[in-house]
Amino acid sequence: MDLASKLEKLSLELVQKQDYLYSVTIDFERLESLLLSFLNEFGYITLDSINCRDDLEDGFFTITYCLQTEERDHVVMIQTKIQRENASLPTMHTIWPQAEIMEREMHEMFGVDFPGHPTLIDFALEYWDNMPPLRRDFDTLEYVNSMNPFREQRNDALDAKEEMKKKREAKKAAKLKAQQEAEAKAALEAQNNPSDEVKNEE
Amino acid sequence: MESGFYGSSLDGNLKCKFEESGLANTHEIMEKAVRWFRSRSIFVVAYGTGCGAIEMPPTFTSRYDAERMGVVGVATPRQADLIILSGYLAYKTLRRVIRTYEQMQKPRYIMTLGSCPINGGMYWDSYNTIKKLDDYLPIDVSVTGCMPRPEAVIDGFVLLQERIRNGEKAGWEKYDENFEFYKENQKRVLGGHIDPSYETDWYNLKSGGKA
Amino acid sequence: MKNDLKNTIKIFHGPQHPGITGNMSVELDLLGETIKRAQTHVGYLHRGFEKLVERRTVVQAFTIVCRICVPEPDPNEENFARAVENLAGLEISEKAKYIRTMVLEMQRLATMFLWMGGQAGSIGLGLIPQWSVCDRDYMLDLFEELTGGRVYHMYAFPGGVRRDLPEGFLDKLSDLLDYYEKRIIVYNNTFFDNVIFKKRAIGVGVVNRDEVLKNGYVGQTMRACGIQKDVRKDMPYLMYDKLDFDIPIQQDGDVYARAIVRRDEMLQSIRILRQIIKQMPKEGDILQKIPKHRKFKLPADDTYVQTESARGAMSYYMAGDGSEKIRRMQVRGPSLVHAYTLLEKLLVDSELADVAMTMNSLGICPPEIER
Amino acid sequence: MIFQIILLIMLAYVVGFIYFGLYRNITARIQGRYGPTVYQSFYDSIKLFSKNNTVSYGWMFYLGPVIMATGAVLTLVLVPVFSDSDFLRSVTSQGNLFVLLYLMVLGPLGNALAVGTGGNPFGVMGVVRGLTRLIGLELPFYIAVVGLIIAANSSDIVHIIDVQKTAGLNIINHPLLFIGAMISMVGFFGASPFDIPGAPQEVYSGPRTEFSGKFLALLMSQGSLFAFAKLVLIVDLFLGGADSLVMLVLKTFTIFVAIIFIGIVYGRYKVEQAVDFLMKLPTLIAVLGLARIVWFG
Amino acid sequence: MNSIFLLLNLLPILFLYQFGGALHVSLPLTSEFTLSLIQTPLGTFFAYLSLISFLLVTIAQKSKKLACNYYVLQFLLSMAMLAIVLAGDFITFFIGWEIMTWSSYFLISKSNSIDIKSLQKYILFSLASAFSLIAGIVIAYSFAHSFDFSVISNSFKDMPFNIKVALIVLFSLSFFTKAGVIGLHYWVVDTYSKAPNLFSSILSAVMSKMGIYGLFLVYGNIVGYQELKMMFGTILNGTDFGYVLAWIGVATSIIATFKAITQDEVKRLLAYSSIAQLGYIIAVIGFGTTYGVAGAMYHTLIHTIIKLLLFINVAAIVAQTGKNRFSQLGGLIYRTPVSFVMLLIGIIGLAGMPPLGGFASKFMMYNAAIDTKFALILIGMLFSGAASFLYCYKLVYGIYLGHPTSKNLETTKEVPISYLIPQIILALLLVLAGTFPGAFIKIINPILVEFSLSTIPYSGLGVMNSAVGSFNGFFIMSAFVVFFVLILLLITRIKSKAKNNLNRFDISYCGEVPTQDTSLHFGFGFGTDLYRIKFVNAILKRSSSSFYESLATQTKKTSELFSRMYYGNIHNTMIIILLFFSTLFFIGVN
Repeated sequence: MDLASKLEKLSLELVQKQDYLYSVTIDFERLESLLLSFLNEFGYITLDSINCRDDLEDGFFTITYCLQTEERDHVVMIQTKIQRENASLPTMHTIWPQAEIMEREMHEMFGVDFPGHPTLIDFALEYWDNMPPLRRDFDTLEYVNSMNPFREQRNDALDAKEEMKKKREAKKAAKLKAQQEAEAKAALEAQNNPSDEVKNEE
Repeated sequence: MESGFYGSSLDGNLKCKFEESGLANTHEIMEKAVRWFRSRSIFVVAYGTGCGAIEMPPTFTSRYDAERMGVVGVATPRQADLIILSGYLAYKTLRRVIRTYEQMQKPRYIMTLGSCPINGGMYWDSYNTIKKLDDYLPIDVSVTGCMPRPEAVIDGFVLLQERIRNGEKAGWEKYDENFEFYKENQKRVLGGHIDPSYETDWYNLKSGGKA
Repeated sequence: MKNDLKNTIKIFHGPQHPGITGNMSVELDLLGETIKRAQTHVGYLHRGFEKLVERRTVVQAFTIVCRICVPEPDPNEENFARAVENLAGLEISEKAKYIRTMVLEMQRLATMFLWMGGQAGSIGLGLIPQWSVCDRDYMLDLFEELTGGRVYHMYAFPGGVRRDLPEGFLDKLSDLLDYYEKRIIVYNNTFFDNVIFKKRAIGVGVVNRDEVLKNGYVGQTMRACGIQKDVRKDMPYLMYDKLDFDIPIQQDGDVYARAIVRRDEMLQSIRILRQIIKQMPKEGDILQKIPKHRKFKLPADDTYVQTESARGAMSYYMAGDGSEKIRRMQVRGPSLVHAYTLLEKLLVDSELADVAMTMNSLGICPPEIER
Repeated sequence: MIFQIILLIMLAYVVGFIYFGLYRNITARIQGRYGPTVYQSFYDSIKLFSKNNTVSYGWMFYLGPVIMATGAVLTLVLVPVFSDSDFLRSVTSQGNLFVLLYLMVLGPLGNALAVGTGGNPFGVMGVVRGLTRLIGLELPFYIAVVGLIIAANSSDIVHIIDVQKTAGLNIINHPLLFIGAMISMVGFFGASPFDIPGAPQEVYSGPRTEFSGKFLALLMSQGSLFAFAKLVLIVDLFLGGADSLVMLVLKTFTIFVAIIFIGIVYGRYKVEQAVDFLMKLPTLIAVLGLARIVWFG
Repeated sequence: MNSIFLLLNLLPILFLYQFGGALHVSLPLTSEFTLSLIQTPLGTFFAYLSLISFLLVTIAQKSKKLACNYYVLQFLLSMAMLAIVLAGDFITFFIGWEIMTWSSYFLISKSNSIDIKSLQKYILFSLASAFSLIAGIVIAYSFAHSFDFSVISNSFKDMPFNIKVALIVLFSLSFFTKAGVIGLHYWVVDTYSKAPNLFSSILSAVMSKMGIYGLFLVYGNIVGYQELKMMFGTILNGTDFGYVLAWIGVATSIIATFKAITQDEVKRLLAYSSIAQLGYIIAVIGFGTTYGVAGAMYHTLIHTIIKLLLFINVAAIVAQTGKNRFSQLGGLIYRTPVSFVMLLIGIIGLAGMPPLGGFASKFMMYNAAIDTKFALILIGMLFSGAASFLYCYKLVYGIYLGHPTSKNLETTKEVPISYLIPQIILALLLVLAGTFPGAFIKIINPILVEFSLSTIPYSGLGVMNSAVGSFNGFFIMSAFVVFFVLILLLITRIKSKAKNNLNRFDISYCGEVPTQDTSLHFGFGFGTDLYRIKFVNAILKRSSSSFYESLATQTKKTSELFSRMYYGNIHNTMIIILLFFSTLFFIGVN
């Protein structure tokens, strides 16, 4: 891959993840310049998607730009890390028009700010006043319980966990009982036909 | 010209009992006949709200053909009797569905597909879908299946037709009777943003009248 | 920009509209019947799918993956399965690969028939939707036999497929393909060569070629502009590198060209399915054993998979974090870019009568945009 | 005379709705399905009549469908249904062909006022499309009608029928005029290439967007009266009128089936394409027929 | 002030009525010049037409505070028209014509929205028509040695052929400019739309009819239809001259109709529509058959009534709301219901719908075309009639239906009563003309006798019969009313709780909700899609203004050329001119 050699010059290391998938991790400052160089020099003209992964424990978002060349025979993922609190990314919509809608979605779902983005209006949620939903510290179950109550259980409703426990005990008990019966039967047979065993032994 | 040219303006008690409807205010046989005609021709509004909308084309086209029952799709809520809520309802969709439902003319019915409108179904823990449609809109017929087969949907139509023919109490009467209950729930879950959000007394809420 | 909207009226090609396939709305500013500005609105079907996946293990997520895109569930299942296999390093058997390829191509044919119904319905030709949806139904019967479900199959499980072929399935499939070959000739005469469809479709919704690759337009929109690119050929997965088929293209990039590209692709799918029926291995295990779903741990790694759906390249970004739950999964369907960047530009200065037809020919499927 | 009028309206109502029911059945059978019963239109109209509440935007909205129904009934009354018997002869002798031509447009224009008060932009766009399409539709039809008037040298329909008794049916003597008239008849019936005003996929059911309940029922039943009146007009002008009820039903149904089969196979034009098409070929055919009558006597 | 002039207008009507058609006054100026006023049936018809419309307009002007000289000029104008119409010889005719031009020029210049350019256009074209008129008169005098109509008409037969053609062309040109035929309509639209609101109703309804009167005078009395037939021969069974004239009229009406649909200003639409309706009259006037003349005459009457009604209605709305564009008006139906009903009756007449008078006049014209077998002319008329439905609906939708586009439209009150009285009278006239078309036959027969054409058989007040068929207006109107009431009763008997007067935003809008600032009024977008039809696009692209602008620049250049010749002293320029004319004279002599 001549791309690997080119990246050597920029002291970046190209990792091959799958047979058509390569990834490059860089730090945030050089992101925009690298994207432009990918577009102009290396011929990766198609921006396929901008993905964001929320690593709550380490306190940063991993942003992945997936680029493809004109032949579309492999995908290069450019990954970078930005800190979670008031994260902001350079907007790419002047270069790739489709980046506008991808950035609008990421703004609404993760709260990532894109200075200079024309339409940071709501993408899928209407009148949403809570924190951006796809961040990991937003607990969707607790939000759902507060917003609209579930249908009250049917009066003959059963709780799944107890039922499982009961079934396990019932199976264990049944196995136990079966063993005891087997022993009892065996013991019974042993009594009423001691002669057979003796016959077998002779 | 403020008061209506024909027909009285809304009197307080709008309990739309069956007797005050159209031709049916003569007597018993006439009422039964009108119920029979009503059951024989149902207009469904063209609104695929959820993922069950994929089963609507097969139901209304040549293989399963709901038109045999007299069930036809129409474009606008004004002309429709039945709205099919096919699957889960996001908050944004719920606003439009309430608007469409209230623009339909009585008697109007709601048919829901799958278990998502009943108890949240597969998206029980999603932050953007409602969990129990009964609080917001009265449901007449629920069809089981995720997504129900065209035969199940047509079975739903047949059940609805039977109910209309027997003259059972329909959803729209429930909606009129406890209108406040429904409006409160809607206001709570939609964060007060019920269309129309501007100041006109759209549904005569202030004057206690009904839709 | 503001002054040319001076005398326009605003209407919605809205969520409740017979001309919309699915549940989205396009806000139009009209001068007479010429569109001066179009804005797409989605979110009517948003169920926060990616949030749900984060709370579910692989097997639990598998059941709701196929409900992302309603007219065409199988590419989602295939993407999900392949992404999990990439992460967990599973290797699936030869027979499972053949079965998965067969299911993908069968679903592709069914979606093409549904598209044809929508396209003919948008110009008022009531006859074709009735026929094409009925033909699609015959394919759904085969799916029901194979996977147990008509629309949502939940069949391509990470590590293989969940059920083996019922015997006599392949002969039924080849009979259906013969029937389809005859039907496509009928559709040719009544729909593709229909005078009115030609007059309505030629020269409408023209996508200019040089921005196709840059803006990431995929599928028939790309191939109708003369760019011969297809994920099945460029980044072959499953058995596509062993099957020979070609990628039909057209040159002038309007609604009619996209329709002709779709018709040729149907013929190609039939050709692929015929080869699969011949080469399908008789025996071989179809599902690899994977540990219990509570203990099936995904490594802290991420991957990016692409599949060619009937409307274009659909790609999944998936990341695990060592626990049994999926850390992150992002879906990028073809409709996201088609509905926003392409549609809003295409509709300006076009007519209100062309909105339904253009949207259907771009293959826009609303649940895929906002999941 | 009053009793005959009521009888005619009932006949038109029943026959019109049965034709519409047959239309839905024939299209269903072509599409490979069973389709509703033949009496489905009756069920639909009675259900709509018996709706509990309707919505109206003031008195003009209320009067719109009424004007449209009046136009339909007036057209029906002025068309001589039976050629030789003096059924309603005293009425039909008052009006003549020009009155009918303009009555056919009076109803839709009256309804357009109600659509305007409704205030729905889709409704107005449907009306504008209907009127623009009318420019194209009227051309071949008027040429055919004018040709027949000049040929029979009288604009009274009964006279035209008598002329056909002696000189042979107009469909044989003036085939070109018949083709022109039939093409625009497809448009007047709203069959497929020209069903532009109420296109659901484009204009959200056009002029009928705001009508509900009993107004919609009134529009549907006046539609059946109007269709019957137009069919009888075509039969009178080109097929020499019908002397008995059986002949009337037979002839009108053949015309109706011809229109159905034209409509089934085609999609829908845009308005300007429809007017362009109508101004070129059908008008040329009709003008040739007209020139033959005017110049060669 | 207004009431005084109201009485003044009443006087001439009583004066004329008292004479009963036998007025004959002659005023000898010099030995051979006598000014004479004769009351011919044609003249009385047009006299009553103009006087009654002046009366109605003065009633309408009651609520406007107008200066005294405005009324004086208006009265002067009506007197001038009276002089034209009752003129017995060309001198009084020309005096009346000049006074009419000047008084109307001053009246137009009073409007606040007029600009110099359109005023110039008006006066230039009027002067051009006056010059061609005077040229015709001089030529006629040089042959007939008298200005009297009767003398000229019997000496007309033995004039040389090319002189006859010249006379007819000159007179027709002058009257065409007044009526606004397609080539010469350049001034019509600007003046009608920029004139003071109520005065433009007189302009369109009455002054253009003076052109029509002139055409009738020339073709009917002076030249005579038989003479026209002999001169130019006949085609099918109408005159050649009539065939050419008919094509001009049809072209005028088709082009003006499509131009009218795309106008956004209300009065420009009405201006184009009056050009179109006059196109009808001009098409039918040259047929030279009884039904041709009757159709033209009846349509003149109907057109005057309709245009007065529409212009007064629009003037009232513009006065009330201050807006005159469709994109700014809308939604006034329930705030000004009476004027809505009046406009509705007006457009039903304009479109030519059966129960009202508009249809009777169109019926007469269509029969005239069938009678003379001019089939293609008839198709042209029917085509432009079908296209006129569009601008009729635009007129009613743009102002009254739809949604109010500007804020103050929601609070406008009903139009003052002084505007409504003339409208109600005119609407009643229109309805009567529709129900009793036969009454008009009685009016027209004496005129036909005067033109020595066969009269129309009169059979009953309600029946209008013509060459190829007849229809009973009274029966159709009564049938319409009866059926209307029956169906209305049927509908109201079906008692279903109608929720009336819905909020104007409660429309089915694809699930979304329109708010205060969503624009829903389709007023501006009405004619914007017509350009997509190739035939209509060809019409809308071409406009006559480019031709006249180039003409204006040419004349400016040539005049500059001449002015450059004049430099320094006057003498040598005089010599040059003298030389020029002398050479001309020599050439001319031999």
